[in-house]
Amino acid sequence: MLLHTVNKSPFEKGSLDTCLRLAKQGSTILLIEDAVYAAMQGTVIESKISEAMKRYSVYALQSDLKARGLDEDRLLNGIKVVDYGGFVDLVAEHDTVQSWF
Amino acid sequence: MLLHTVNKSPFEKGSLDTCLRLAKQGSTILLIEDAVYAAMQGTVIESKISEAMKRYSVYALQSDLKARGLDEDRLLNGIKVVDYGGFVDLVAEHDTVQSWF
Amino acid sequence: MKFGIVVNEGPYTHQAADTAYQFTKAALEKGHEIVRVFFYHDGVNNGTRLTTPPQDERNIVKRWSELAQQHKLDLVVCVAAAQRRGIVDRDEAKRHGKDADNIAAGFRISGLGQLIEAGVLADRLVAFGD
Amino acid sequence: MKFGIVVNEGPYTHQAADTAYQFTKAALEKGHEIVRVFFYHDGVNNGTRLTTPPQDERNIVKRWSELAQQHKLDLVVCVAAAQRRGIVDRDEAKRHGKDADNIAAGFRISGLGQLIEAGVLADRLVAFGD
Amino acid sequence: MADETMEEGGNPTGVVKKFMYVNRRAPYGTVYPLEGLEVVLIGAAFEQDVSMAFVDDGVYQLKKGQDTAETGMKNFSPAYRALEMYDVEKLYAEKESLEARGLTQDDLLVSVEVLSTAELTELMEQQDVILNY
Amino acid sequence: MADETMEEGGNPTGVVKKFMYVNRRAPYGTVYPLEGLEVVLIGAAFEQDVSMAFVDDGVYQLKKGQDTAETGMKNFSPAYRALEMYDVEKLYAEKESLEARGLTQDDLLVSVEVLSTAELTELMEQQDVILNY
Repeated sequence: MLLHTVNKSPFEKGSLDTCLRLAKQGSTILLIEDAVYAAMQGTVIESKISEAMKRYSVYALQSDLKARGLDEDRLLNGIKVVDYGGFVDLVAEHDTVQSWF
Repeated sequence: MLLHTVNKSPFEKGSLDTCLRLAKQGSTILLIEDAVYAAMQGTVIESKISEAMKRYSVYALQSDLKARGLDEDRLLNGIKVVDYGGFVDLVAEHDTVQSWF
Repeated sequence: MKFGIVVNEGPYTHQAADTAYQFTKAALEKGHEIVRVFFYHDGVNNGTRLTTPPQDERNIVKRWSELAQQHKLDLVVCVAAAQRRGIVDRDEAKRHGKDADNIAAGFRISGLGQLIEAGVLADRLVAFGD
Repeated sequence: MKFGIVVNEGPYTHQAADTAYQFTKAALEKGHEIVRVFFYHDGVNNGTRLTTPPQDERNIVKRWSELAQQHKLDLVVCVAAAQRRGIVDRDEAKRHGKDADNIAAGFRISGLGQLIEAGVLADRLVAFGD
Repeated sequence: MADETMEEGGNPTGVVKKFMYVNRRAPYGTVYPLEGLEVVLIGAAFEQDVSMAFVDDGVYQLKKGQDTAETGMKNFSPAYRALEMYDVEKLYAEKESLEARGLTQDDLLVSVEVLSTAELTELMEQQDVILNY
Repeated sequence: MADETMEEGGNPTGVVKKFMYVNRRAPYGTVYPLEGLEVVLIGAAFEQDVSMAFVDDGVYQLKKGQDTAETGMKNFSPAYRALEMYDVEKLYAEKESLEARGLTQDDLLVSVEVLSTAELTELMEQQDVILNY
C-alpha cells in the first residue's frame, strides 16, 4: 500500500482534496507541516475530514502540531500522532510514498 | 480604488476566492500567470466567475493566456485582455495595488 | 509616474520573477520612472552572477543587470534575506568571513528600510510573488 | 532499510528543507541507511556555503554538512537545477567561466541520473517539497 | 536614488502613508510570515501609518502556545506581542477567517480587532501601500 | 556511493522498477513541470518501467497551442511530443481533472489514456517510486 503525505493547509490549497480523491480505501495519510491544521476540531472542514477517517487511517506529525500551537486535546477523534521516528516507521511499513504538495 | 491582481490557478489555491470575497464592488481584477485559467469557458468555476463579473471588471494578461495555449475565443464573455503595457496602465489608473498570491 | 517594484521569488522557479521584469520593462517603455526594484525573500536569488541557464533559455540575472545599466535602475537586495540564502557582495563576504562573493553587476545589498522608502517615494508599489 | 531522500526546496523559505533534514536524522537514528540525499529544483540552494543565518536561527546548510560528515552521506546537487540557480563547485566555475564557487562542504554536483539511481537503489524514496 | 535618506529610520521626507501588511499564511510552512514581521518591525522606525490584517491562514500566526523546539525552527510568535512597543497597534483579523478555522479571540496571543469582511474591504480601500506575507 | 554505475544511463543493476511521474501543476507559473520533464527524459535512459500521470492542473501541461514568446519564457510543450521517441509511452490523464477544466482529448497535444479516478488509484498503488512535478 501507498503511504500518502500531505503538507499543505487544507484552507489554502487543494492538495488534501486530491489526496482524499485518489487514495485507496484503507490507506494511511500522514499530515505534516501546514496540513496538520486539517486535524483540528471546529473547522469548516471538520465533517469532511471525519468522513474521510472512515476510509483512511489519519496521522499528524507531533512536532508540526506543537510548532503551530495545536493542542492534542483539540484533535479530531481518531487522529494518531507520531514524531519524526514514527514518520520513518510509517514510510518503512508501506511500499511506496506519495507526497501531495 | 484598489487594483487587485491574482496569479494563482483557481483550481489549486484559494487566492482568487479570497480576492472575490474582499474586493469592493466595482473593483478591477487582473488575472495574471496561472490565474488566467479562471477566465476560460467550460470549467467547473465558470458560473462563479460569471457571477463575479457582475460586480467586477475582470482583465486577463494576454501573454499568459498565449503561453498557456488559451484562445481568446474561449474566454468568458466580458473578460478584457491586456498586454504588459495595459497592466502598467491599470496600475497607474488605480490608487493602490493589492496582489493576491 | 513613479513605480516601486518588489520581487519576492527567485529566478526560474516562479514566474513572478519574469512577470516583475516584463512589468518593469513595460513601465519604462511607457515613460514611467522606476524608483527602485527591491528583492526580498527568495527574490534575492535573482542577484547572483553564478547562474548559467541553458543556452535556449532566458538569462534572468543578466536581463536585470542589463536593464539596470540601460536605465540606471536601483536594484536592491535585502541584506537579511540575502544572509539566509547566501547572496553576498565583497563587504558582506568580509564581514562574515566568507571566501567568495556572488552578487551580480548592477545589484546592491541594503536594508529593509529601502523597501519602506520605496513605498513612500513611489506613487505605486507593485509586488510580484508566490 | 535503504532510504533515498529528495529535497525540492531551498533553505528557510519552505519547511520542506527542514522536514527533510529531521526525517533523515530520524531515519539514521533508527538504524536505516540513507543511500543518497538528492537536491533538486530550489533544493540546490541548500548547498551554498555563503549563507549567514541570524545567530538565533538554525544553520540549515551547516546542519547538512555536519550530518553528511558524521554519517558519510552522499549529498548530491543536481547540475542542471544548480546552473539555473547559481550553485557551482570549482569544476563548474571553470567550465562556465565563473570567478567564484559557492558549494558547501559535503555536497557534490552531479546529474539527474543520480536521482533515478537513488530510486532504483533505495527501498523507499521520500520527497520533500512545495 | 536615496541611499541615505531613510536608512536609519525617522522620516525626513515628511510624507506619511498608510501601509497595510496583509498576512495570509500559516507560520512555519513558509518563511513569509517571519520575514513579513521583520518588515513590519523595521518599517515601524519610519513613522508611517501602519496596520496589519490577518486573513485566511494568516490568523494562525497569532495562535497561542506555539512551540517549535522539535522542528528546530525559531519560534517567532513572541514578536507579535512586541509590536505594541514598536507602536504597531492596529491589528485586525477577519471574522470569517477565524470562524472557518474554529478560532476565537481566546486562542490568540495578542488582542486584535475582529472585522467583518465588509469592514476589512473598506479598510483596504483606504491604504496607500499594501504588502502581503 | 555509486557515482559511476548509472551516470551514463543503461541499467547495470538489472533492477527494473515502476516509476510514476505525477504532474499536478500548470506550466510556466512554476518551473516544476519543466524540470519534471527533464527528469523523465533523462530517466528514460535508465531502462525503468516509466509512466506519467496528469492530474489537477497538470493536465494543462498538455494543452495545445502554447506560445510563450511574449513572456520571454521557453515553450517546452513540444518535448511532450518527443516522449515517444524516448520510449515513454504510458501517458495517463485523470478524467475528472480534464472535465473540471473543460478540456477534452482534442485540446491535448499528445494522445493520452484517460482514466477514471478509481483506475488511477489502482495504477498508483502498483508503483515502486512516485515523483511529483
